[in-house]
Amino acid sequence: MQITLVQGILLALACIVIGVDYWLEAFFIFRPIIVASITGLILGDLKLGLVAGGLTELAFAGLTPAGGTQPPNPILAGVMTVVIAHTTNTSPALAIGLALPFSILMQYVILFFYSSFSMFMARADHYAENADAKALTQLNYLTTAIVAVSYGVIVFLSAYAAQDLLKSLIDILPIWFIHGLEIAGGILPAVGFAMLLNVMLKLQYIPFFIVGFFLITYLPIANLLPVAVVGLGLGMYDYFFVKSDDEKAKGGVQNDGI
Amino acid sequence: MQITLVQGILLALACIVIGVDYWLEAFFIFRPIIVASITGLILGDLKLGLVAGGLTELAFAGLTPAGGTQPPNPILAGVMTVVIAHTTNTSPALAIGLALPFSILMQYVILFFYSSFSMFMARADHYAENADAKALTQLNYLTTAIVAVSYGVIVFLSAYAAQDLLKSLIDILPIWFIHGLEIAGGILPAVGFAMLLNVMLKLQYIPFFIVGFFLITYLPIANLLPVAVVGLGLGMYDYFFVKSDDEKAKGGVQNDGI
Amino acid sequence: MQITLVQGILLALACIVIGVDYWLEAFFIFRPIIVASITGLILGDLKLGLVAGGLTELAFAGLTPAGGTQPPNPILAGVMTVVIAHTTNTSPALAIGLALPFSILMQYVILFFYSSFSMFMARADHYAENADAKALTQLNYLTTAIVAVSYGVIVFLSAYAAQDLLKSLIDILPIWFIHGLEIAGGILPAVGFAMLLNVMLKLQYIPFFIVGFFLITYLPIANLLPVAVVGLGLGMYDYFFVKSDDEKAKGGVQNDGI
Amino acid sequence: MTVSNKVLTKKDISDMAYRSVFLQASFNYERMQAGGWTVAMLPALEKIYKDDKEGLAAAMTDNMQFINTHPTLVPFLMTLLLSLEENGSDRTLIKGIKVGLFGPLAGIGDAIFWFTVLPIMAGISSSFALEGNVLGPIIFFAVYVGIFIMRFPLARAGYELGTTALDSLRESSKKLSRAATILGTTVIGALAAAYVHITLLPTIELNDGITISIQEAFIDKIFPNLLPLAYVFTMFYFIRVRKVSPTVLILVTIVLTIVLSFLGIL
Amino acid sequence: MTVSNKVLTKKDISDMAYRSVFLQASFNYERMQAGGWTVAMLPALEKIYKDDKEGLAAAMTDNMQFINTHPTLVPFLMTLLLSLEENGSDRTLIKGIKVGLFGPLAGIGDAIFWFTVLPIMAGISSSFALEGNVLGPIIFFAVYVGIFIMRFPLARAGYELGTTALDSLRESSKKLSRAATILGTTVIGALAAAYVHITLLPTIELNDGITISIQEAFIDKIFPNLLPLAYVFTMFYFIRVRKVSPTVLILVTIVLTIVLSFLGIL
Amino acid sequence: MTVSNKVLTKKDISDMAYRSVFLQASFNYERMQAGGWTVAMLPALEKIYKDDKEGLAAAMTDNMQFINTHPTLVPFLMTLLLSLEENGSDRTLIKGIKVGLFGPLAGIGDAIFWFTVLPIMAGISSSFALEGNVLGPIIFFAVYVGIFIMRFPLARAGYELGTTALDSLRESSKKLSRAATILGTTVIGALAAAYVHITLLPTIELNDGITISIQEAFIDKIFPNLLPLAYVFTMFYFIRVRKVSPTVLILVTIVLTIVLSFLGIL
Ligand SMILES: OC[C@H]1O[C@H](O)[C@@H](O)[C@@H](O)[C@@H]1O
Ligand SMILES: OC[C@H]1O[C@H](O)[C@@H](O)[C@@H](O)[C@@H]1O
Ligand SMILES: OC[C@H]1O[C@H](O)[C@@H](O)[C@@H](O)[C@@H]1O
Repeated sequence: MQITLVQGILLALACIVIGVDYWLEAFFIFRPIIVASITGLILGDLKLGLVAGGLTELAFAGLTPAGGTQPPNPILAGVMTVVIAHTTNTSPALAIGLALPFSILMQYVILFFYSSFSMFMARADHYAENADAKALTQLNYLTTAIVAVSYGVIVFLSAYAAQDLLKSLIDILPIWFIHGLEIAGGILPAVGFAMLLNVMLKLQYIPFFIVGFFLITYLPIANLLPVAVVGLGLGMYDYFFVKSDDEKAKGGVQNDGI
Repeated sequence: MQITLVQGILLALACIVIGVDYWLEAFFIFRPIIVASITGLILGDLKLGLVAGGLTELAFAGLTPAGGTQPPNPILAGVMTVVIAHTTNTSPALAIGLALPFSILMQYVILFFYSSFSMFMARADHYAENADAKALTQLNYLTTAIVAVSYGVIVFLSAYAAQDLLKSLIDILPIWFIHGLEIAGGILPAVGFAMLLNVMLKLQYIPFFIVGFFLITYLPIANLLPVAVVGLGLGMYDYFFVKSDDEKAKGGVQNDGI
Repeated sequence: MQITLVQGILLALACIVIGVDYWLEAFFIFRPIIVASITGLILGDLKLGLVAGGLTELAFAGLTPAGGTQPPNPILAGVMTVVIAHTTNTSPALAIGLALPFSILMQYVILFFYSSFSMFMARADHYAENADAKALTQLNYLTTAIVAVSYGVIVFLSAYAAQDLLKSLIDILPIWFIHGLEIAGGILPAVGFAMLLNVMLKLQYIPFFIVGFFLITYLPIANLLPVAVVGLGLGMYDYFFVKSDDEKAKGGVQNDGI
Repeated sequence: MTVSNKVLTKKDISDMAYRSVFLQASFNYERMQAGGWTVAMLPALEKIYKDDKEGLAAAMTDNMQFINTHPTLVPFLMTLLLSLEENGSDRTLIKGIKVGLFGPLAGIGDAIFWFTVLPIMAGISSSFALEGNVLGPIIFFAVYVGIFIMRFPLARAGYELGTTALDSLRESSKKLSRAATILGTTVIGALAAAYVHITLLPTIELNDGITISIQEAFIDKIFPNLLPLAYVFTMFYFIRVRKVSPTVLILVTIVLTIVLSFLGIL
Repeated sequence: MTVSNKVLTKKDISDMAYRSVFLQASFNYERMQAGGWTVAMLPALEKIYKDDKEGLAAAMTDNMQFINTHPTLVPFLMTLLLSLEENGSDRTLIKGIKVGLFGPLAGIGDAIFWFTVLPIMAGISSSFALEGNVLGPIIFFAVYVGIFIMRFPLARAGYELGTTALDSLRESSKKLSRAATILGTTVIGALAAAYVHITLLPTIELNDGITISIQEAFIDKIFPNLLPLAYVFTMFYFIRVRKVSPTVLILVTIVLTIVLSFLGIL
Repeated sequence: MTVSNKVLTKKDISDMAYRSVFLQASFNYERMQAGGWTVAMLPALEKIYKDDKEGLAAAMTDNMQFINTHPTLVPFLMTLLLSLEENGSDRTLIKGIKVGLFGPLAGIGDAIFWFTVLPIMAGISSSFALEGNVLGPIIFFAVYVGIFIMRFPLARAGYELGTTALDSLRESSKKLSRAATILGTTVIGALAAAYVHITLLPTIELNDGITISIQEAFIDKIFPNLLPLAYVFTMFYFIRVRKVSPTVLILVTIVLTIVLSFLGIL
């Protein structure tokens, strides 16, 4: 199916709001589960949006911007998975893989902003020295607006303008490629989790990783909430019963009290 | 079926002994599992006594007098569950609910003793100052005898004298009420466990609560013994490996040795 | 089936090598899983060797020479289980029990060496005082050679020379005896594990024993690797988070820092 | 003080195990177990103080002070203090040790016997009794006879420890008490999951005619035993924070259940 | 310094919760959140420093220093510092506290919100969404609205704590941060097992015509979820040790999967 | 002392890994591994002491002292001491370090290799072998070749560590030893449950004609694997407390099993 001009504009407008939400990390409507549902709504196929949202959300599990890193963009992933599935009539599982280039493109745009906005800092310092509150505030509006506009433009181009190109591209994809992409969806979260580990993991926390891994592997636990309860218990135990002394954490060679 | 005068007297006598056992917490024959079985034996229906004892014991799990609190009385619960099921031909599960008023009545009698026996303490002090060993001993016999007699009287009245009244009462109970009572039996232990928690739970022990809860929820464990083994293991670990320093327990802000 | 002279000699030669490996604890080809397989190969029935090796390995689990103790000899157990099953056409499970006397015989031979080789130590001291490197080295070759030769002789006698005797012995064994022996195979490892515990267990490590025991008892874990992962996690936790202070380990009555 | 050393025989110590059963004979909210405690101690005290009436009076007065500890473990404390009395220890020391130890002993005993042994035995013996098997009450009784018999070695242990390991006792009783609390809390967590049964009946009808159970499709998916857990902690909240009497909560629970069952929710 | 005490009203503090949303408005690699942070603080700072332009300039300059912390928790830090500004605390102290706390707060917040809450909510809401149930995104959104609302009590807590418990805060923020890391790591361990799916297809044909699956006969026997675990740690190795960009790893993973699937291995 | 610095080449250190295999060549109850240990060290010692015959004699005499440690880990200790010899360290220091480390190394090695790796490999390889699959012994052998090869990096590590981190080594070897014991004990707990099989055959006939199995109705209900656990600890009791020889226990177990099986109990 085609995406109409109105739908294209609606998607762009929605993504301006959602893009700002991602930029500020406020209400988390930037996660694929929400983005895809909204996209589905706009394209008149909510059910597709929901299913695509669920799949994309899982494939993007662990891909977070924590620590100032930038993962492939969840908004473009959410929008384009639905758009591609809708326009080319492919399964959402496959569409995730095909939406990825857009997601990575937007990731690099944000990374470009992260770098180039540094330029504004000298000016911001200047305003601060002069206690010029208004100018400083406007500077922040400006940066946010730049982000907002770029989301609008890129989403409009990707979802509306590029659709015919996309269709002809997908027509020539062989079956085995499609099947491979679907399987990739189940493996991709590994990268996200490796990123999380990269932020969190020191050697001494491996025991807790093992606990979580075993709970899911060997118990009939249907979701992660019970694991979080156990993790909370372990954290509480650590807080109340275990020494926090820095020497201890490093391996406790020194004796305390000395 | 009717309860004969002889049976009424036997029940009263048995409960005098059992009541003293509860008062002194000696042999734990006051728990419903024993009381109900003995009642069944006296009424000539041991099987009913056993089943009622099992059900009542579970419903009263956690209802303990630890710390000087008084829960609904387990003896009256055990006796009256069997008596009601026997005389009115209702199921034991239902009879537990109907026996509860008697159990609560006796609870208040004991609470009354707990309060009023305080009066004897001035006299006891007096005996102590005069090293009057004999008088002090007799005072303790007296209080125990008061408790014993009241068990005898109340059990006789409840089980023998009130039986016709009870029967006519139960005849007018609607089905939904009965069904509700049966379900209540499965929820009631929650109150007992909340009482246990009230005695034991500080924030820092929640991790261990979680362990016990998860063991039963997710493993095919048929009874609590294996959980107690795990609890023992955790306790031993704490004893041997974890610092007992008071500062630590509070959250360990201070460094030790300073 | 008969064991030919050539096979007997091959077995003896193989066990000279394997015996030295056991004496030096180098490549662990002395474990029944290897010994029995090699024996099977020599007797032309590899499949029997494999199955017997698997069974004997499990029955000998935990029977280790750690700490200088000597368990029933794993080499003779491996060889003779296959030999007996092969020559008398009995099941390997039964043959384990019948091979045990040979295994125990060899155990005592080694124990004899452990004691009698002490005699050489005075001479070794003498060489050391004179810095006579060569003599000391040759002394060690000698002891090793004694061990090697005795393996060769004992295996040849047990496997080749004694086979007719063995056959007639097994012919007269009653069924119930055979069945009992088979069941014993499943209980025997208990002795080995008790030996391991004897080396390792102090009161304070019981919690970890409980963990391992529960993992296998209640979770669908098919082998011990996952348990070792958990044990590793627990060990790491201990290493990184728990005080190693000696006072602590003993039960922590003293306050530290004082 | 005219206190003679070592007047208590082995039999006197065993007798303490019996007499410890008096502990709660005059239980009341002012002194709790003080009356029964003193009566249990009397014969031994009389033997120690013989003709020293003043000494006995002082000892009895001290013993009549507030005390509340665990009955099964109390022989240990009784003979420990007796060994101090026998050695003519200072009254203040004796009092101090009594006051310092009865609390931890109560904690240890309650955690082990009330919160762990009792529910375990309740569970095991009930599962027999519910099948009409008389083994249920028999096993239960046998275990508690065994527990009663523990009073004898405890009495001996207290007497022997008395004069020696006093300092380490306080520290290790604290540690033991924490360990026992850990044991007890673990069991209570299991109790909440094992013995409280709440199942929601309502179902939702989907457009396509399939009905799904709220209990199975939502609650069990997120967290089995969530409702029992929630209810236990609701009750806990009312007891701990709102100071509502458990008896009231029992009645409220029954009424609530009947209403919800009438409405088809439970 | 002409700083007046207690100029901030309750409303000013609530407003901080709203304004904290600016935090990342000019995020960049040089100062990270410094620009948005300062803008969020501005109205309160202006109120505190009123006509003291120099004071305000000094405060603004300090605020423009590098900062990177967790957005949801930031109101706590903002009002904590405001209470110090209001009390005319030494600039060095204020800076020191800011620098000392933003890191631990980031650790705590990331562990709780990014690494624990998000995957849990992703899992629960996806399981609904995959059935076409609109509850999925609705639940997800509702939880995050709830999390946003947490900013208000956090703002209040920071302001109240400000002047009192400063010393204990550093120590306990370290402890909290470790506890949060433990929580997060536990969840990540579960994530690896729950959300990464790798199954080998090849089978081995035995002599007797029976075929056995390598996945079931070998891998699942030794350790279920072994392959997901191994792949997560392979990725981890490339990110941590070889410093490969995650985006490259994503592309490599896709290409590899397609090839292996083409070869009949996956 | 005429000891020259740095005479050992990389090859000398690798050779130690090979020669370490001599360790138990003259094992006996008086000196345990002393003889083989010394022989393994000889070439390196000769190189270090060259013409200093007295020095060599002193070193050899020291080396002939009692030692008992874990063979797989011993190269680490050997080269560590060699690096001290090479640096002309004091003989008392060298002896002290040897005596201080061989025990912990034995503990660590036994826990890891005898108590953890061996039963795991036994389990995995047996499960293949029992199906007649030759992979069983092959995997087993491959792993132990790998373990043997570990001697080389261990030899290198010992030599490099030698001169540097001596103090931290003692402390951390204690900690490592405890961690290894924890690992080992966990595995032994699992072993008891996994490899000991005791099932009671008797059944009870109820009045109504139904027969129930004692194993299923009682033992498995209370605690699965209770009998294996009990038997392991009975054996443990006889070994530890009654000092009965394991060989006797093996024979008793066999006789007992045959009798009980004859009686229809097992
Ligand atoms: O890691 C701290 C912090 O880093 C970045 O600023 C953002 O990704 C935040 O979400 C995160 O909390
Ligand atoms: O809590 C201490 C103590 O309190 C009361 O006296 C009784 O319920 C005892 O059973 C209990 O042990
Ligand atoms: O226990 C230390 C040590 O003792 C003996 O020498 C051998 O059994 C070794 O395998 C073991 O490592």
